[in-house]
Amino acid sequence: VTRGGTLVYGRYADSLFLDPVLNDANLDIWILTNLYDTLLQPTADGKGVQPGLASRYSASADGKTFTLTLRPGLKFADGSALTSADVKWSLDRARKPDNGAWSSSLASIDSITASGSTVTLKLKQPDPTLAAALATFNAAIMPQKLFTAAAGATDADKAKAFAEKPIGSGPFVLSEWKKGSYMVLKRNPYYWQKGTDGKALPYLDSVRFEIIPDDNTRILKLQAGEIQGAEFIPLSRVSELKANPNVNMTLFPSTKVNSILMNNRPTLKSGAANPLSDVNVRQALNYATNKDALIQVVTYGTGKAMTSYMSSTTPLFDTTQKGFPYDLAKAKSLLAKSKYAGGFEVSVLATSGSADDLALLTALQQMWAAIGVRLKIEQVDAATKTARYRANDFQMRTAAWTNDINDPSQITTYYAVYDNVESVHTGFKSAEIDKLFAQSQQELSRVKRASDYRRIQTLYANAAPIIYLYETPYPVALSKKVGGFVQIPLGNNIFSGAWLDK
Amino acid sequence: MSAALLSVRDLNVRIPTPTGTLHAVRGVSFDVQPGEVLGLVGESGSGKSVTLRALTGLHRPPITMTGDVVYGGENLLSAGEARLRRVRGGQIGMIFQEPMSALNPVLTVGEQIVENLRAHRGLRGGAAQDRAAQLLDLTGIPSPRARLSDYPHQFSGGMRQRAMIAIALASEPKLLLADEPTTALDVTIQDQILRLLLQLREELHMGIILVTHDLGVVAQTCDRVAVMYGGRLMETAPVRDLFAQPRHAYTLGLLRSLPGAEAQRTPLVPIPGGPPNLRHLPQGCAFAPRCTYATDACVGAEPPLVDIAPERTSACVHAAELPSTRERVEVSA
Amino acid sequence: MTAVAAPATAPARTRRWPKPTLLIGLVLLLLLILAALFPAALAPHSPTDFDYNAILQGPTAKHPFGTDNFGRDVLSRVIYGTRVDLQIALFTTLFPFIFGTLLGALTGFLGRWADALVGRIADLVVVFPFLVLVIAIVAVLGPGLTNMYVAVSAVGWVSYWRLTRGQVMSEKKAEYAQAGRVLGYSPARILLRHLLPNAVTPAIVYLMTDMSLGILLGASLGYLGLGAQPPTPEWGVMVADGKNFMATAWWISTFPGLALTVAGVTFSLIGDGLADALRPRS
Amino acid sequence: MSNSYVLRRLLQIIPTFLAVMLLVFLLVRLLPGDPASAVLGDRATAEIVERTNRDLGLDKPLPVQFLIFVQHLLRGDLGDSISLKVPVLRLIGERLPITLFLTVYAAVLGTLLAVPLAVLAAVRRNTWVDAVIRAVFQVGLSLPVFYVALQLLTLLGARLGWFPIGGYGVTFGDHLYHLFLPALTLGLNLAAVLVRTLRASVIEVLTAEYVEFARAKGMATRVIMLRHVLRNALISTVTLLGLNIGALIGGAVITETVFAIPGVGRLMVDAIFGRDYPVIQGLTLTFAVLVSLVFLATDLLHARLDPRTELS
Amino acid sequence: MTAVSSEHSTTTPAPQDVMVITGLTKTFAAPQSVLARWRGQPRRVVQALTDVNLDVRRGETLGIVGESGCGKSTLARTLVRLYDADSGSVRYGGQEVTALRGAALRAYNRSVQMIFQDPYSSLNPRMTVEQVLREALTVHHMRPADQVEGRIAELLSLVGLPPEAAGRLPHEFSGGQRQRIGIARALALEPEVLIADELVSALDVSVQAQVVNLLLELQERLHLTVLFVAHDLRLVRHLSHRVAVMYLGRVVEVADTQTMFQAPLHPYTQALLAAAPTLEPGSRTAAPALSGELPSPLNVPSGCAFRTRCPHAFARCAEERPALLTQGSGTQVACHLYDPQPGTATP
Ligand SMILES: Nc1ncnc2c1ncn2[C@@H]1O[C@H](COP(=O)(O)OP(=O)(O)OP(=O)(O)O)[C@@H](O)[C@H]1O
Ligand SMILES: Nc1ncnc2c1ncn2[C@@H]1O[C@H](COP(=O)(O)OP(=O)(O)OP(=O)(O)O)[C@@H](O)[C@H]1O
Ligand SMILES: [Mg+2]
Ligand SMILES: [Mg+2]
Repeated sequence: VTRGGTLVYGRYADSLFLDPVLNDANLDIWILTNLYDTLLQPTADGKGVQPGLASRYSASADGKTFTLTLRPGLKFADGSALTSADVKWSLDRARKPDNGAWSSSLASIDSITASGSTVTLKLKQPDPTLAAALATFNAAIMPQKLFTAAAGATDADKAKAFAEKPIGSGPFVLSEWKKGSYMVLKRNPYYWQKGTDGKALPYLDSVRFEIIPDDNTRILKLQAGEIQGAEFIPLSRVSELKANPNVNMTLFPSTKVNSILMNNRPTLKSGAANPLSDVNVRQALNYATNKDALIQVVTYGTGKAMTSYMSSTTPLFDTTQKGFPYDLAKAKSLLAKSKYAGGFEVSVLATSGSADDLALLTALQQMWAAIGVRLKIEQVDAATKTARYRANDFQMRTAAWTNDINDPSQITTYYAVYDNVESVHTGFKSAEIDKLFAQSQQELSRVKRASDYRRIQTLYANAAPIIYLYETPYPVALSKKVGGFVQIPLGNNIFSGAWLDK
Repeated sequence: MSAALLSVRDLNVRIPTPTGTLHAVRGVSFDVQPGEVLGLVGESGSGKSVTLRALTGLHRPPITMTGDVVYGGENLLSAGEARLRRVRGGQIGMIFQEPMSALNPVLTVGEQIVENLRAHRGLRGGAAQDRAAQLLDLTGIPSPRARLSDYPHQFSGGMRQRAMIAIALASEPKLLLADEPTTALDVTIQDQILRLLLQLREELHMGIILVTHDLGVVAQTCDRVAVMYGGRLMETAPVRDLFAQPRHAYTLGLLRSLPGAEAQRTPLVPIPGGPPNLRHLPQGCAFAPRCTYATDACVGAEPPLVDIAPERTSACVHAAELPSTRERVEVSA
Repeated sequence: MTAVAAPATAPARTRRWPKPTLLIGLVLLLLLILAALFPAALAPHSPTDFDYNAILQGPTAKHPFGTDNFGRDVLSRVIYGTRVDLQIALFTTLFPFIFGTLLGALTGFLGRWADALVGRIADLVVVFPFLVLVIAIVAVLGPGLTNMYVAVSAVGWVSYWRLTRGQVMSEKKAEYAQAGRVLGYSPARILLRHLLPNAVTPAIVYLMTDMSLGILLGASLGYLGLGAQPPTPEWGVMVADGKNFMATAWWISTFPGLALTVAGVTFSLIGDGLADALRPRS
Repeated sequence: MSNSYVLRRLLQIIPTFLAVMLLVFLLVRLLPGDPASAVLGDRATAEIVERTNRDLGLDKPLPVQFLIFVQHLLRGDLGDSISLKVPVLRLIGERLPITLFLTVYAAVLGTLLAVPLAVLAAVRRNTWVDAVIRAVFQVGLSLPVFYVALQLLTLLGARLGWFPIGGYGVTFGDHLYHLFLPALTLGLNLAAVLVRTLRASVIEVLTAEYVEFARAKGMATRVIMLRHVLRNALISTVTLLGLNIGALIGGAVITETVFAIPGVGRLMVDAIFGRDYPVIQGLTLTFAVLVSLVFLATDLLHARLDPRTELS
Repeated sequence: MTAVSSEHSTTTPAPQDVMVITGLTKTFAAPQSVLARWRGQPRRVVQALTDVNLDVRRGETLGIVGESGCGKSTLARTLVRLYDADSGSVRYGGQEVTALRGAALRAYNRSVQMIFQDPYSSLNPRMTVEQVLREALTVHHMRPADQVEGRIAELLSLVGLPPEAAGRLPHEFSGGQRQRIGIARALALEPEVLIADELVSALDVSVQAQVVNLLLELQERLHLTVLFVAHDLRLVRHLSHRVAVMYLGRVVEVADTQTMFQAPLHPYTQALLAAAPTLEPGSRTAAPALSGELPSPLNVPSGCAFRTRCPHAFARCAEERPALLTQGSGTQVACHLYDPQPGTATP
């Protein structure tokens, strides 16, 4: 490895709000871990959890007490000590129910005590997801003193002030930020983790994010050597860039699943009867969907067919799931069983301006025409789409999901469990899944939990509340000089181990 | 007449247009003596302005000019552009009919005079300003120095015309070409401007070609007259002779068509028909189709402009048979 | 040496034939209209059918303009796009032209408060960022061509209003308009029968420019995802979709780009020609 | 006269400003979706969305919201961006200069390009020179901006490496260098429009009698072209330029996106898509004032160039 | 010498008067800045017509002359109601013209027609001669539909245009022919009074004579009353029975043509006649007829408007506006020189 240097990385959009607890979007989440470290960390493959600020952690036999031990001599980026008091304060802030959108991941914590380097969490009930939750961005440890010293009367005001110039314990610290234009992260000299050369990470002196919204421009800039990395390469350009000798086109495995959500309710918001309420119809559509072709056309061969509602990179993903192989005959016979043997018209909400949505839906139009289903594409802007989604005012919509936490529970509460968001607003409800899920949330045995999840995945597939499409990777183009950069399946960009050859 | 200031011989101007070439000036020849005011009269479209512009070679391609325009022993039509530029404005000044459109609306009157002084007199700065004010004063504009910084639109019509004359006179030209300088003006102002021109002619001993279609102006102002019709000269004569005894049927018709001493509210004697179409000129004399005296002799070859008396030329076959203007009272009574 | 050959001397007829520019423009327009009316007769393939075996193929005999990322025939899409783009050209300008011209004629004729009022509204429209309005309207009504027309119409009338108003104001000073009043003609007759026909020329000429602008706006909105909806083949959106393939499959965006240019040139030629042909002779 | 005119025009902006204020206030609230949903995305639950909207004061009745908005505005406070969580005024202060720089740069490039070519085309009218100039600009005018931008970027930026790809630099010199391609993109478009009118007015002026008079005065061709022809021909172009600069300020979105320039155009689009009410309102008002000022400046310039204008 | 103030003489119209104009005043507002209005500065006005008194007699040709901008056209246009007068009265056949509206106004316009100056802009360039005439005939239902065709032909021959002219557009005619079309259009309504504003000013002399002859002939045949506005004194002298001279919005002298040209009273009329070039070569007088220029109508001199250029001006001229008074010769003149009041210096 080589130490030093500045890595310039092209992002398609800038972060909005660099507070681990109060942020709203992946734009923040995916780079937060470079600024704020967590007690535990996700492993690079995204499947497990490894020590972070805490060098050790253990759960009691009844699973109701969780104990962590902090590394000695931890410091924040300004050189001040990181203490267990900071940990308690940070976790208390993160789990406060009306603080941000993510507090539920820490909902099982009843109380926190800190003494010396030990932090003890008392739980309301056993929680198999806690370790993963503590490795998630919202559980990042912040400097209590600096935060409370920030300008502003309320926590929200202080957060705004602090997030302008945040100090954390991550490998980097924000040194300059011109919103919408660029952001410079400097090496945190107090970072605890060591590199392969035995000296403290990170290797880089700094990382500079340039905001380049246009895909072509991002790629041109990389090719011209003005930047060394570019995220969100259009999948259509992947093969071209793979062939480029100066570019290291990398497809990082992700937890991203792309599907089409269907409204499962008998009538639509408009009062019209909804063919999609018939499970035969939903299955028929799934069988009529040629995933391989879609993967070719939409993802240019980079994708992988979905066989479960969760990605194959998610823990407890059931490898025996078959999904819906392309089978036109079966689709036709299923449709024949319904009231809509002759076909019907169905409308789908797409995000306007999304080339991928368009590619996907135009292809689906063709495929479903084979069973007499006429797909009407309704493009709306993202905000409208979200609003209509939330109001259950849609028949179908495109959707993608990435996990924020290394556990199947998050996607399951959204996709399969009715109570949270009506199963991603499909209106799908299965008493059995709800029961299995509740049980699995307190199940400490991994084997038992896995079997609960297998059953959930099977039940879900049978009901087919969504169209199973494909999983896609994170396409990142890097200069050949860049090494050690990873984007983990959760999406986080990890620059701590990245280096730049001279 | 070797002492002629300007001598024009067989001037032809051809204007190509999408519908065919327009032979707008056809073989025009005349002389201007120093200090003489030559009137050029004729109906609208007869080629007066085109002739005048050709004298300093102002027409640009694709318009072509042929013939000789001899000034100071040199044929201007074959002179180079640089030489012409020195003659134009320097030796031969020019003023136009519409002072409002001939003055650049966005430059002050002073700037437009100084521009000329710089190009032809090499005057700059204060000296140029002084001279410019002097010129405005000469043309009778009150408080000239203050008026230098006015724009043309701030002047009245008469003052604009004076300003234009001042510009043309800036370099004290030997010859002034005036294209209907008073047509747009009221009679009282016209009177003032014409007096000004005559006075300047005296002072600067300048020759003037005065284009007009007002025969009254001709009678009052000119020494000699050239009558144009259909791109040709019809007749030239000293002004008194012309009004006393026109020697071309067209001139006669023109004079007769004017209301004059005859009884009030009696019909006038118009020239029948309208001006000729220069694209389709009739055979022979261009005026023949409208002429009451026309005979077969008129429609053959085009009659040339010939000397018919000392200082008089005419292109009329019937020059000798025409009645005098005095007879017209009896004719119409 | 004269740069242009003099045209053969034609007999002087008062009837004026359209200049070659107008003729070429009209011929091109005719071709475009034919393509718009009978795309099926001209296009070798369906504009929407995928061919997974012929994705991103360069121009060949079978696909003279190549294929796109779905294996659709670019030539066929360009031909079918004619209908959509001519429709855009027409519908983005039709209402502004009619409304703006009539309103301009009316307020130019009436003057006073009516003119002042519309003038204020026009000011408002002009200082209001166009894009905000378009995006807002499209967001409220949903994207798609129809709503784009609504948005453009809300703004586009101002140019026509201004042009026609100015023209009517100067025309109404002309003596023939005054004569109409003295002859006891009704104001409506003077306005509609005398002033409007003489005042509408600049608006008609601008209409041609505006049509190209309309198509371009469609393309820009397509870039932002607010224009024509798939699988509708529309040139601007095709260019936008093809931009990711410019390095590897230039034909996807180049041919629709060419079509845009041809349309632009057509309208421009007609505009220039009309400006000349509609000028009253004197 | 001229001073009172300026004052009056400035006063006239006020009612326009008020109307724009009300219009944009209502318009943003007509947009489907709410800021909270837009900012929080699909994942947020109903309670969180409701809570956020309450925090933003969006649960209050519209007239109350409007009053609060106006109150804040009178204090010079445009509110905080909902998604970026910084004061709108600061955002505008940061980004507007970039857009203005780009706009002025484009106008300068466009004019520098248009004027000589238009004059050339007019002088050589109906020759092949004229035809080529007109044809080239016509093609430029027929192609979408993003296409022209990408082509310039690919050719002059990536292929030839003459100009950087995107960004806008730090120093003034940097700006000139970095913003050359985007300014050229916009400038080409502008030039295409200008060439058309300027060519026509040069042709018209060339046949004006005062040009003939200048020739009769024996002025040199250069003097005639510059002092008499161009100056008069530009008068009609100035108004057009003003109108177009107004449009440019609001229309730089696509250029800013392609060239990764953090200007207000991009901000505006993001704000609309993100239902960031305060940003949309603040920007719209800023645009309205700016465009009004540009129009005023245009009229004043027009009056300077043409002494005949009566400002009233 | 019975000097009767015109105000009194016109209250009871003489039987031969078709039109009696009393105290007609018309102003135009000059542009003014808002600030000036706030400051309460008076609006600047162009004084186009000031207290004009004139009567037009049946069957006569009344010439109206004066320098450019003196209000000739404004008077003509106010008479046909193209402009609304500020004050004063125009009586026509017992009707108050300035108060007419709607159908009554249209009926009035039918009997009082106007012909315009500019042969180029006075015809709609997009309408054929036939359309122009047909429109005038049908709008006013001058003839039943089946006779319109015949009437058009009649009108064309009346003004000396060939029948085939009907289908042509204005640009296919010469200036003189266009003026004939304008005349035909006015005659279509069979008016009693014809107001000709600079009818032949734009035409060449040889063509002028043709149109003048036409006018004379039509007047004879149709018993028209003609208001002939012009600045060509020779033409006015030839055509008019009486002449009115205007200066800066006022009528300064009205007289029989003979009287006017032989014995002009008003100093302005005298100057005007002297300045007009005669056809006698070398007859130019030594001194200019008039020096200085017309004052701005925005800023009309007090008292007598002409006093700033008048060689005879004296104190009273600046103080008091001279009234139009009838002199013994029958000439009406507005000049203190002819007003027998104490303290008057006679010329
Ligand atoms: N640039 C031109 N192109 C085409 N025809 C022209 C041009 N200049 C003049 N002509 C034509 O040449 C003829 C003579 O024009 P010219 O201007 O010399 O007439 P004129 O005697 O000065 O008339 P006026 O009294 O109206 O000024 C006219 O028929 C006119 O239409
Ligand atoms: N519509 C108008 N608005 C403002 N001022 C006007 C208008 N019409 C005429 N005037 C002004 O009124 C005065 C009289 O004008 P008018 O046209 O009646 O003069 P005129 O005697 O007909 O002159 P000319 O001989 O030039 O036709 C002039 O100063 C003129 O500028
Ligand atoms: Mg002429
Ligand atoms: Mg007049």
